[in-house]
Amino acid sequence: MGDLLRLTQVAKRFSGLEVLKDISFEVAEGEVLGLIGPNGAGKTTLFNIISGILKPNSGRVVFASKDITGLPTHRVSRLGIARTFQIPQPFAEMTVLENVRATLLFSNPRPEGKLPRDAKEICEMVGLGGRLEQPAGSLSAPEKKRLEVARALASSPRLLLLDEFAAGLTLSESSWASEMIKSLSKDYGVTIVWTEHVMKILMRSVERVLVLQSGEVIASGTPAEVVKNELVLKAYFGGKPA
Amino acid sequence: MLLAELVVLGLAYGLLFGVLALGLTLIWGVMKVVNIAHGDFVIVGAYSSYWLFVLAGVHPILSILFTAPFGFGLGIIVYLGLVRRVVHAPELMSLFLTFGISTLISSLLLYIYSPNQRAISVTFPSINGLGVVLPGNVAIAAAYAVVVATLLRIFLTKTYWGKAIRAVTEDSSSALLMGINPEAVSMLAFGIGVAIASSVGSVVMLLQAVYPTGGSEFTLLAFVIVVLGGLGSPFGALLGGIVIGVVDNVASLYLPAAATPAIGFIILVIVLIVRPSGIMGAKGR
Amino acid sequence: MNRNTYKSHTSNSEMLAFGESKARRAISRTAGIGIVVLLLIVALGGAYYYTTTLGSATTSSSSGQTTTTTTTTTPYTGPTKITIGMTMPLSGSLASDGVMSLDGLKMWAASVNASGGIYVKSLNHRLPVQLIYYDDTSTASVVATDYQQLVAQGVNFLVAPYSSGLTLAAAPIAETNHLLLISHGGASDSIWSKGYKYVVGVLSPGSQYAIPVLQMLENQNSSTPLKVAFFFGNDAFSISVKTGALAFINSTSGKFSVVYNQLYDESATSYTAQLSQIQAASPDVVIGGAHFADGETIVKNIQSLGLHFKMVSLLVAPDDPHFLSDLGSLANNVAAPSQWESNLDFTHFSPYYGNITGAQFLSQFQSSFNMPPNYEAAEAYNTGLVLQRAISDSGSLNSTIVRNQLSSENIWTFYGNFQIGPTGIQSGHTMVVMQWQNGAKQTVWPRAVATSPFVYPAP
Amino acid sequence: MTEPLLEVSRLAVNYGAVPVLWDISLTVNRGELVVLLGSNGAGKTTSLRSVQGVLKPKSGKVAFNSKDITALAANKVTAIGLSLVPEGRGLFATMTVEENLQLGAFSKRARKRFGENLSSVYELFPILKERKGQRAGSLSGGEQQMLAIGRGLMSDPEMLMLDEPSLGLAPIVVSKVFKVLEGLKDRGLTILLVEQNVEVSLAIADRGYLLENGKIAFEGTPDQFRANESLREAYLGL
Amino acid sequence: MSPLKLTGFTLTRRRSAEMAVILVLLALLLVAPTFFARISVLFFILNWIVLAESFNMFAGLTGYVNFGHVVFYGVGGYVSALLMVNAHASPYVAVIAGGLASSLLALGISLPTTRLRGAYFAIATLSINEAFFVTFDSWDAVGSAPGLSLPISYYQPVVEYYVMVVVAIACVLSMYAISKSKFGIALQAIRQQEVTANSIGINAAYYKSLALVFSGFFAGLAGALAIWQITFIDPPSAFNVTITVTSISMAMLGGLGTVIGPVIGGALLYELTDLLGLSYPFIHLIILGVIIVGVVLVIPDGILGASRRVLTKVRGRR
Repeated sequence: MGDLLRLTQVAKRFSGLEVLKDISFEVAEGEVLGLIGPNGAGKTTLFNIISGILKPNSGRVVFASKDITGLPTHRVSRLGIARTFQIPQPFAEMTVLENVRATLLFSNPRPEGKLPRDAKEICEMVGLGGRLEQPAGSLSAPEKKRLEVARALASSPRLLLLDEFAAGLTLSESSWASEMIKSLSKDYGVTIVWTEHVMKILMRSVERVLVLQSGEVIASGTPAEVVKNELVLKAYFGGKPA
Repeated sequence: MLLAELVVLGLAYGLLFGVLALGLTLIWGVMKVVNIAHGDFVIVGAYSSYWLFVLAGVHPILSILFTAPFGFGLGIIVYLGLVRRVVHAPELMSLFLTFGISTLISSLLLYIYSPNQRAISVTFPSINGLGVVLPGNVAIAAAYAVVVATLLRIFLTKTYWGKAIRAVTEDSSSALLMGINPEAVSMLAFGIGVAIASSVGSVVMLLQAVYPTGGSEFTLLAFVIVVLGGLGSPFGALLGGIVIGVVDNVASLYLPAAATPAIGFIILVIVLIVRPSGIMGAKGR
Repeated sequence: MNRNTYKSHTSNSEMLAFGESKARRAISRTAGIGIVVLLLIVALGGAYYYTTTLGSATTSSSSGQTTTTTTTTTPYTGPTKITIGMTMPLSGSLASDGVMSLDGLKMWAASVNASGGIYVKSLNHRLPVQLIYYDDTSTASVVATDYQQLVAQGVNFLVAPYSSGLTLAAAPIAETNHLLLISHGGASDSIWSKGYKYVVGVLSPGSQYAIPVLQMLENQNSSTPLKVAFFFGNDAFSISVKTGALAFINSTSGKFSVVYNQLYDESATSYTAQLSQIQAASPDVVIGGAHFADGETIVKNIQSLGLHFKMVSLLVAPDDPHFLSDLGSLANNVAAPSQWESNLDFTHFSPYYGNITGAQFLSQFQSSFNMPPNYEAAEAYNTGLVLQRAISDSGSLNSTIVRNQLSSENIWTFYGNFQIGPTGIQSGHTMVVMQWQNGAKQTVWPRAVATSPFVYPAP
Repeated sequence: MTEPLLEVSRLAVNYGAVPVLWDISLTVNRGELVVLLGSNGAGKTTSLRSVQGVLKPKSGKVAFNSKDITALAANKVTAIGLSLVPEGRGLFATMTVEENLQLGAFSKRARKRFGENLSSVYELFPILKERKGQRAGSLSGGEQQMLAIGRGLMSDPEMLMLDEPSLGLAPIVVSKVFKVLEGLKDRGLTILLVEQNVEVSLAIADRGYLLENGKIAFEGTPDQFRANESLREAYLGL
Repeated sequence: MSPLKLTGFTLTRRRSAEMAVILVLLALLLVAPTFFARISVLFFILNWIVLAESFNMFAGLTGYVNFGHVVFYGVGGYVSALLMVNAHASPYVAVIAGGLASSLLALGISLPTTRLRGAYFAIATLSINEAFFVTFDSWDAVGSAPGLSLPISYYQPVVEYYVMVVVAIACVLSMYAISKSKFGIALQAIRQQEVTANSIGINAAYYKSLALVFSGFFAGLAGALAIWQITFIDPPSAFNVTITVTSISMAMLGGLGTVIGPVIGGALLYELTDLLGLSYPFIHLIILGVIIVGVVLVIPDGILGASRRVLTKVRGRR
């Protein structure tokens, strides 16, 4: 399996402040990559750059051998990159079904895709079968998270970016989420990049973790390797007062 | 020489325009309400001054001592009775409400005072210097503007409540943590905004005739200036006023007189496109 | 799972299904209410229409003002009053002119009704007049609907709204319904160049306004060509005045030279910039203006800039009595072309119609409305007089007959001469020039009616 | 001296329909420095903001000085002596350092002791006195944090809550800030500190709470924390 | 299965009732000139409905407040008037040309402005309108301040009325079609969450422009038709901000973003102003001001929203 996503020396500054400094990494087709790091490490900015919401100041983003750097969001989406938002942002006045159908309507189905193309089926897949006609704005938080996934799946992604997926979920909700994510990658061949603060879930579900701190990749490896890394421990627990 | 004269004139008018816009920008900054009735409060002030002059012989400049506090009280009443209820509603709601208030004020004035234009005959000797002539009334208006801008600056930088207004404008959630009651600040800002509008009305009486429905012209002017300067920025409002004042006057040298008002709007559209948040506005959208 | 099923799914059925729950919400609940409301409106409108057309004789529920009750005599089945419909700009930018005009007409109606009405020969009856007026908010589309309302109410005659633009909006309705439309405040010449048959003016058209001023200047002995600055407002009326003035200047070879010629924005807060430019062109006289507020501002600006011209003549503003009260001594020596002045006396002309002189008009208006009239009020009053005369002379309430009658009228009233050209444009009435002198309004031209000599050049 | 100054019992908070805090109970005694630990998104900031009254809790109770302040507006909470130094500092960037400090003393109670407090803040942070006429936005990150703390102190609080004071600061600056906090504690100020930097904050804290996913997962002294795996699990999952 | 069937049944029954009412209403509109003399009232009700609906077509669907809506009305009016006055064009051609010109203008305006948000977008569009006003006011080729007036031969109130009926129906149907189509779904998505909309593959900039083009087209038609009816156009009547604000008021009164809302709001507010103006020529504006303030304070979600609220309350009680 080749690389589906490759970032080369991506850098981003906001009014002089360097949020990302020369980030480079690859994601292999079918992989589930965990992206962790303390607050302000630049994870959401990175997602925004991959999904086209922000343009990097320098560097390249290559997806499926196509340079997508600076491409507008809607085109990135149609190429097969879907994302969920940290704070769920559904179309609040539409029902659950309408949210998913709207996405299906504008998505670009891939011939080799294994994901269902039927709105109800997708909703059932994420466990929203009983909420089809409910306005999205009135869903509970975990349900909104599920809807985020449903909407992302409806756009038939090859790559799924999950932003803080488990935050705000109960433990049982979270374990559902990790099962779901595993199945997406195994059964449907979706490649996933996943940022998370609820480490218990992430670390037990991914094969590889990338640790970001202050806009730099400080470590990369299996979860077990990473938690022993000195730099990572320092990033998370800080040092003793000098 | 003519050019120099026009620039001076534009500066003087621009200062007054800027102060007019200050009231609007203050209100926007604190509560994110675009007050479409702003110009109508100018007319209320102008009529107050007119009647004070006609009935009691009070000089329009002196009548500011009445119109400003009167406007302040009126603003607080309007805020408490109406505007308060749309502060947290979508933008369109407050636009619509203040439009309703504007209709109400102008039509009440129309009903009470008849549609006739009113003017006062008070003139100050014009000022000559360096070959430039500045009409006395315009100079007085500019002096008024400088005084108000200075007073406002002192208020905003030296007093607790003035700083509170700036604090809420800059970061209302932080201001809350300082123990500042945003509701009280909104009321104060609305009161001051209307007080400024209404005292500008007194000065306008020195410069031109007014009529009950003439408020929308002032609102529009203040709008353009405020956006040009950047919504919520008092200094930007003054700068925007001066830009519009000077451009308006100087453009008449090179353009058919009737076409000069277009310049302000065209500049505004260009500024918005190049720099969406105005000259002095914060960066970003 | 079959891959092919995914591909063919997007399509219309999906879209319609998407819309369905929306549709249910949008249509079923709301359309019901919508339709009920719409029906209600149609019903209301219909009901209103019927009450106003059928019931207009019995009620004054509309704004229509019944000024007098009818004298009841033997069985008489004809109309009980002469209805005259109009809109006036009672709000909006033209409101002050509209109110002034309406007051003039109200005063005329009151005086007619006090004298028992107008005798209509074809009915062998004296009928009182009733004015039906609406506020057109200075808006042309309101004029269009309200004149249809007036037509539907079956009014006998129409009076035009104040201003040329609004008159132009009312004209096609009058024309297609064959109702006489008398214009008292629409001075633009273009009103009479459209081929309307039913539109008649009582006032001198715009093109005539500046001519007496120029004639008067021509008469002041000046060896060199007189340098004139034209500084008019940017509106239909002022532009037609300027066009007429330029045409006149071109016809008088070499007497005038136009050194400045610009229109100004009437909503501007000051004209100091342009006035400085005018000064730079060093004209002898400034001729211009448009309406009231801008006119006052110009005079104030001239004073505050310390400029001096041999004469300043403005439209409209100086003629308004407020001009003096607002400006005090600044008003002195400012001149204006005027349709009418209260100190003009035409009683020695014949046939003189209407038992009122200019001075009487002034005092009666003053006591009725507690303010002095301007010429707009006089024009409006005169509109009533002219209509009254044509009804009496033709003995008919038929607009076509009355219109034809107007063609042959050549009368004098307190407002001056009335005589129209074939298009309905006023050709008999002439403008005068007024000037403020020591706090008093004086007529200075033509010499025949002048109350005081022209002060020129201004000191 | 174990007189409770702040008592939070069974606090639950939603963002719209989203529950963020489930059931938080914690106590801060007078004179104590308590640290609230937890990974990002665990609900630390939300806890502070609900205690302060910026957010309205769904249920539960907050008592300060034995007075129920659950329904009190945030500005009034500040006025009675509980002050929050927000995450990201929340400075008024276009205003001067001194103006920021003045605004800190906005409440009537604080205004009375303005001069006194100002000189003690300047004494605590001499750099602020040097920069008093400068715009707050032009200060360095560390100076900004000191200004934020100084501004919090200007309200003459009995208790100060700080949200992530080490955020975005270089390690050397972090240790400076924490020295200041230690000093404040020594002067008798009660402090509730929210911090990601575990090591540094445990070093100065009397007690700590670990927040995980909207719930209190562990409570104890710094030593108890160090002896326990719960922290590592909460932060790194393994 | 049976409850599904049942709802299906009631739905169709209700729908057919609605269809019947709509047909009756249409029939009434079509025969109105034979019994209703104030046909221009109906004309202007429909004209305002088109203005309010076309405002709604962009602002109601995308959530962007276009404070320069009347510029489309004005330009549509001017283009058609110029064609009729100078080229003696057929009024039908002139009206369509007016609509097309305005949609072209809408395209031009949308490109730089749709990236502005909130009050900035509102004020930018307002300024564009003012710039047009002032330019037309001093531009001799378009008649400048005196304006243009159509030859009397163009004045055919009944014909104009029927064209207006057709345009109004087309406008409301277009709004219906748009809001039910992929296009409408895109716009709704943009209004509710523009970032999410982009991230599911919706080209927000394109759809916003397209919506403004449609909005401009119908407002242009309305302007052209109004000029045909009034026979006179000048800058203050063509680019009057009050027209924008009135359109907004109408759409808000009925219910922004809905298909029927602007129809109800337009008809109601116009007729209200008309009747008030006729009955109380000196205080109708005061009443109007009170009504506007009242609407904001009492039914901020418009008649449709308010009645929906009342209905659910009533149903909830049962």
